[in-house]
Amino acid sequence: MKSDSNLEKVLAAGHFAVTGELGPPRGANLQAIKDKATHLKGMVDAVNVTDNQTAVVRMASWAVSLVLREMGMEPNYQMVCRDRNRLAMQSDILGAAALGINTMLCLSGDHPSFGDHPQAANVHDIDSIQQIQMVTTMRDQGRFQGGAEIDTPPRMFVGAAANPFGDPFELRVLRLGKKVAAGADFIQTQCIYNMERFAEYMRQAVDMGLTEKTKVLAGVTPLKSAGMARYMAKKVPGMDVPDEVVKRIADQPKEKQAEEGIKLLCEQIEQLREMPGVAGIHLMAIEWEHRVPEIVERAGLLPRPQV
Amino acid sequence: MITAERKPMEEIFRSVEPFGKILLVGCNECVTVCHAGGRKEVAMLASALRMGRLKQGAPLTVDEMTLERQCDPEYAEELALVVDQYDAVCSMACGCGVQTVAERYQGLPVMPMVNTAFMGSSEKNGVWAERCAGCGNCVLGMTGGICPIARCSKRIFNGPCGGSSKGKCEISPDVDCAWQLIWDRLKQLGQTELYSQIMAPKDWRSARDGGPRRIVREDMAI
Amino acid sequence: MSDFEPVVVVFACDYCAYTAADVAGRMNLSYPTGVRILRVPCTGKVEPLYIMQALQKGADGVMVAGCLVGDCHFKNGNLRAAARVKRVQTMLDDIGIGGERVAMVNVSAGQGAKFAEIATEFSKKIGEMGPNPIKQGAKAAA
Amino acid sequence: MNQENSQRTSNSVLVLGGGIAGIKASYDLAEAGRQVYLLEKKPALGGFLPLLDRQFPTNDCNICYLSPDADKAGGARTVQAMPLTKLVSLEGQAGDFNAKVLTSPRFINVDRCNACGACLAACPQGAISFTPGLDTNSPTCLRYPQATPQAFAIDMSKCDRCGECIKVCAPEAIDLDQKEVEQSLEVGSVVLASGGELWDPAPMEEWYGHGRFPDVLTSLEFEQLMSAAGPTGGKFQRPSDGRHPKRIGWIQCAGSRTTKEGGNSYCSSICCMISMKEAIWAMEHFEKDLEATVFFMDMRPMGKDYELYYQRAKNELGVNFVRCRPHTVDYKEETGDLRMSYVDDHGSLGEVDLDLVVLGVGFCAASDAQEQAAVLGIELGSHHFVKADELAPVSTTRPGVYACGMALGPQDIPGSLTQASAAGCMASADLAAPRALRREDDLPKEKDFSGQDPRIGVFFVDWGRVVQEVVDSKTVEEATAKLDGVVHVERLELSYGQDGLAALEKAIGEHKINRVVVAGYSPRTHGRIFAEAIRKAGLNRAYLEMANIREQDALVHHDDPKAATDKAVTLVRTAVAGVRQAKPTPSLTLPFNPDAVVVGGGVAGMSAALGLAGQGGKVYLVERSRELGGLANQLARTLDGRPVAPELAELVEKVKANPNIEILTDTLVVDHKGQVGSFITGVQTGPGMFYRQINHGVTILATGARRYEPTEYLYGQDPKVMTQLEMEKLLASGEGGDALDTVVMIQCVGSRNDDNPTCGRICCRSAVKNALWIKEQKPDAQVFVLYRDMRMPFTSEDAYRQAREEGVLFVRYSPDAPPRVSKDGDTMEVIFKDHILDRELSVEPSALVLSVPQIAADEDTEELCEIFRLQQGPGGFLLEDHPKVKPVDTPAPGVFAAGSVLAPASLAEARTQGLAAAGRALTMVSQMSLVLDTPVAKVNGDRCAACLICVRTCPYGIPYINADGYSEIDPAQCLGCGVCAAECPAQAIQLPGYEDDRMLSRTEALLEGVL
Repeated sequence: MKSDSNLEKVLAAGHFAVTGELGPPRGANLQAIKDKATHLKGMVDAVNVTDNQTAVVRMASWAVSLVLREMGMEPNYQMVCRDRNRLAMQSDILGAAALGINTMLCLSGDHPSFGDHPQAANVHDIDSIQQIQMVTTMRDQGRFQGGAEIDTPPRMFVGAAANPFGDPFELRVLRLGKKVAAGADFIQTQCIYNMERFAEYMRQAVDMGLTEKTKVLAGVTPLKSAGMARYMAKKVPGMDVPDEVVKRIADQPKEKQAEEGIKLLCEQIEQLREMPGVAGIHLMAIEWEHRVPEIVERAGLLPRPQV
Repeated sequence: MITAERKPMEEIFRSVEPFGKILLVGCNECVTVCHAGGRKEVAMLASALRMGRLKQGAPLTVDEMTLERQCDPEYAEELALVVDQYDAVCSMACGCGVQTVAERYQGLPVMPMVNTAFMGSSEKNGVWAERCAGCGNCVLGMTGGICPIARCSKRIFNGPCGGSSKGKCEISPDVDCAWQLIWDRLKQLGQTELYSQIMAPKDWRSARDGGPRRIVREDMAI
Repeated sequence: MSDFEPVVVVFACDYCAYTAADVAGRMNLSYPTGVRILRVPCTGKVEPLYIMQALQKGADGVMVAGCLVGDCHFKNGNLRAAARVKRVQTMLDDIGIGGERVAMVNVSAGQGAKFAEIATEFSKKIGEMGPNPIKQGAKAAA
Repeated sequence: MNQENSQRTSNSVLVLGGGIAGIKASYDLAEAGRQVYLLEKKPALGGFLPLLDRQFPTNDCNICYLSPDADKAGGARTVQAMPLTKLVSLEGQAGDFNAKVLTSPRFINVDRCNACGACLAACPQGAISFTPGLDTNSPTCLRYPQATPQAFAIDMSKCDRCGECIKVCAPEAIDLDQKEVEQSLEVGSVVLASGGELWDPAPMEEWYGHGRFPDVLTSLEFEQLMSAAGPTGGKFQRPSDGRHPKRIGWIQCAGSRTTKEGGNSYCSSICCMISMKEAIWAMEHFEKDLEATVFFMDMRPMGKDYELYYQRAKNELGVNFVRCRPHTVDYKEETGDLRMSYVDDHGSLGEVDLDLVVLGVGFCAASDAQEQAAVLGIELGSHHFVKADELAPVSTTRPGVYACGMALGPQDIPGSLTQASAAGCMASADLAAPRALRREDDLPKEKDFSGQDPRIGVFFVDWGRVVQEVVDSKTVEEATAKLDGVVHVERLELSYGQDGLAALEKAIGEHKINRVVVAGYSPRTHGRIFAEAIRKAGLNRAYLEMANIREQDALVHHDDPKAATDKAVTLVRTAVAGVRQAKPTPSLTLPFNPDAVVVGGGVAGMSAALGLAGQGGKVYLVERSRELGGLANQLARTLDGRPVAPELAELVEKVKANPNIEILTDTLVVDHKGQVGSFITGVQTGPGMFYRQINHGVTILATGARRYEPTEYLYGQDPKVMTQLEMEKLLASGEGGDALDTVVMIQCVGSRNDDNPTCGRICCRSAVKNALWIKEQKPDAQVFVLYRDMRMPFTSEDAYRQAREEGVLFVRYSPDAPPRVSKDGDTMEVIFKDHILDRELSVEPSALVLSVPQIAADEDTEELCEIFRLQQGPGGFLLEDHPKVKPVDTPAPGVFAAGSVLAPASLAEARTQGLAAAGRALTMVSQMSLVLDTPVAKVNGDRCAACLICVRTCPYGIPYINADGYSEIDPAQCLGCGVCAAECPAQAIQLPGYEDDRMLSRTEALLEGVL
């Protein structure tokens, strides 16, 4: 084992992993975190804690991760390259590791122009692939990025994100390969609605032997309404929502659309479990944490394994 | 070339408010080429200043002059004969020119009239775009001749990020995704193998992060 | 303001607008006497500076008059002129003179009546806007 | 060149007709140093063009292209425009004619009339109104705003001599007692360009209702309805009730292609394009949702790339096209609609309600054509048009008399202009060798005023009553005298007649004047005259500035004399301020090599070479193959059945025998450099490909096209399948035999499709020609022609009718269901759909003939374009300078083009274009030197930042960064628009006359006292 990560253990034991997601509050409100987290407890193997998501200031992801840790859950500590240079990144990683955070996710981060501080300097000292390399070097070789030795290296289970539908499409698997080569232990993907295209992506990844070196968790998000489906289809860059998916939700009366969304999601999970190379799912139920137990239950993913 | 844009008129009026007579100085190099501070722009701004101040009932005398290159002290020297007559020098050169003039005429306020923008090239008449960040360590040979630092919004060395959509950057559909361009060019060059190598973290010392930079040619600087 | 007679400088291109102004004369039409025409080979020759200088020297309004869109004798000089007029308008707004004191208009060589009509309308509009504000300032300063 | 004439001593040409063709011929000839008498029956030059609002394909208003020509033709020293004048007799022979001409009284003195329009307003008949367009014949009439000469005329038949006009005429120009004047002119040749007439729909009122229903208009009337200068002032209203039309129908072939009484049997060739243009213009500018429908039998967009215009109208712009035979137009009282009935493609009756009906009327010969022919002693051909033939397309039956434009048959503008240049070229050949034209020779040397202070003379011209009534001359003159630099103020009482100009010249000398302001007329109309006058007095032409106190002051401010007087002072002050800073524009003199290179030895190239030979220098005729003749070598006969070979051989012989032509066969052009007047062209010649350079002044490109090699319909796989050319060869051999039993011809093979969207233009005529020939050889042969539109212009329509009468079956197919050809063993079967029977027919042909187009010789033309820096247009053909007004010029000065390198061309077209290109080239080669004195942009190299902005913004791509690293603008090419100067961020470019400091001075003077 590279770390004490629960996620690493679940995956190593060959279970179909389930991860969830929690967005930190825009304030110093501890209770809000705990309320949200309660819904996820026992339902998922690890919970992603976002880092100033969409470039909007929120409570530090390491702090929220620590709260989850104390609640007996496994946080997946997200860190973006946008806000910190390599000094800050490494010191935060050391602190997080020392306080029992075992799993982290390396990301580029959304551009500040999307967020609430578009005036902010855009750091990007290193990029996400260099970040993966930096953390795995710290862990495996006990060295900082600058070359100096580390007294007690951080034992992190290191993940990375992948968008199977971004452009150019032909680079998507190649870039996944670069992340794997950089040392990513697991991959969480962007939300998937176009199952056919994702299957093609996975087929290529399997052919290249990438799934032997890393574990791919397929990202899924329930569609709460036809409006949300349309928004995702049209407005979110790099998102592929096929017309028939939008139609399927939109064809339902308004009050039944959410139910249809969950039904669709369960069918997707069913397919993903059968898909070669898929090691689990990453369930992003944004502002719908309270429905997670129901979804996980209906998808037949309970109980979560104790390893 | 270095590109620049004239400052907003409101800011310009504020900056010349204390003065009654100014020398407006253009530069016949980059800012001429990018239509920000050549003879014609000097004449335009001079006219606008005269009119604006006359309207306020506080006439401003504006004399015009354009130097060959404001960032060379010898050219800046050309102002020496006349500069005493003025309350201030207003420069339409880039930041380099403004500083060269300010350095030479220590006792006189030297006000910038343009915002220096970036190093770029002209895409077509009237359109300039950033091309170089002056990072001090060129990687264009690895990236198909397209700079990931100057042209990727996140200056990613191993791109594209997940925000690349239909060849455009996530920040705006008007901005090309640099990594799409790099990839297209690498394919054209038959150099896709360059992409599979992970590019190492950049040593930013050669850029501004290493402190102000100078180039000294010992053989010339005698 | 009723006794205010605005002075409008017209930069008129040789091929169309200047000829249209001649035709207006030959048709015995009339427009305000404050309309004063300067001839240019093409409105593509009208520099933003010319417009600024006219206003700086006291014109209350400036009209750049070229050929109909698509009919410029020199291909697209009138389109360039229109774009420059926009730029000058922005600058005039910025310095408090008012961008609306400048206009780009298009007439063909035979449209004498249209020229007279445009010149009259524009002059009327400037009349309603009042004198070039630098005149007031110049008085105050003097 | 048609006859060996020893009496080539005359330098004068008589041109009959002041429409565009006549103007073009005159202007070309004048530029080539010839004296021209330009006769026009009407009071002003112009013809039809000024009545058209817009011209396709650019849908531009091209009047500004014409009016400078008309202006120049009217004003050039060597063109004497003679309005209201007709030819009475023509004696003598080519090279030595005596022409008697009769000028009718205008009753208005042109030298005095200033076209103010006062007479028009005063004429009490009430019928007098100046509505350009629909009403072109009011008693006093200026036919269009930019008319040349700029003077009214009085129609005595409508005048009752009340004298009101005399009272109001300030310049005292009206003279009701003017008499007609007869003159005798010695000329060497005659160009007949007297035009045609619009067909009058009156005889067919019964069907079309024109004349009965006010909302049935002819195409020209509709054009005027849309014109901003027209009767409705550009408002889109139908005549009867002012209703805004939403449904307009164009009826094609109104009075054309008909054997009905009162109609014409031929095709008028240009009406399809006129209607389409009108429909598009109406949709784009008046009514987006206009239901525009064109009712037609065959659409015949016949000119270069017109097919593309048609496709765009149909597929992109939504013009409806209904193939039918229009029947009658009726009026429905209750709705006010016009109801049009027609018989459609399937033979059934259709009806449609419309707001407005436009008749696509044709053109016919002038009503006095026979009378004129008798005077000229020439024969007329069919339908009273001038008789000409395939290989002598602009010659008449009388040597020395040539024809062009609608006198020869309905023509579009480029066709007319091409013929005009060709006729000009032919007419010139009957004259004495052109004498070198050096306009500066007879002028005194320009005085050098450098270092001298301005001494400005201000001349008030024609303080006529119109001006004097408004402007107080004394005030203006006194104020002027006080201006800085003004040394002399004088009143020139006599208009701009010769006496006035002499006084001006005298004053310049006496008062040592070095700058001149002329106050009075517009520089637009009189600038050139006064510029020449001061030049005669030894001043550079740039030392003149005009104050327009007539059109832009007195005439528009007649109700406010005080303000008008003040404004006159201001305008003169402004002109003085401007002229004070005037700098001389040096005229640039470039030596001109009169030799020419003609590339391509086909009909077009040979025609061009012959046109030039003997009129300039030497002609080098470069042909890549071993033989002259080009594509015409493959033709056996013409549509009217005459053999081609003998006439072609005669042409080749003439070329070979001409001592001024050097023929270079087996020769390729490999490089080309220099500029007009001093080109150097490199060729490789002979079997050894020996390289040599030719120095010459002009170039004509006539490299031709190639034939499309079909891949369709089993061509090359079955000997029964052949092209029209191969059929022609078979017919010529007389050994057609059984192959002629059942012949099926398929049109539009390799054209009007996705790969080649252009129309082959001449393949329909080839098919009809061969069909008739087959019937001639074997009257019982069955001949089917499967076509999409039969495009048979002018009298070829008669051949088409003849073919139908002789039993040739024409069956239309639509491109989505083309004929199918299959083969089983030796049996071949063609299956096609008959639209009228509405069923499929099957024929077993003994020969299957494919009508394939001439297509651009793609690689060759591409290479040619690269060498000569020219562009290719749609389909790969060479792009001309302007498709409408410069059809044989290219954008490169001194380089002309002719024949099928421009577009598929018939023999007559190739011959005409070759001569036209020669005619255009003659305007240059007759000059020993090229003198340029128009203001052109000048670069100050010290200031230039080499920013490329001028390079990018010049509309003609003329500036470049030279070896010294700054912008350079070739004065021989610059047209002086000033865009580069306006854009130059370093103020390094100045346009003489409009320099920054001069513009500022004018602005200051114009606004003096305002602030």
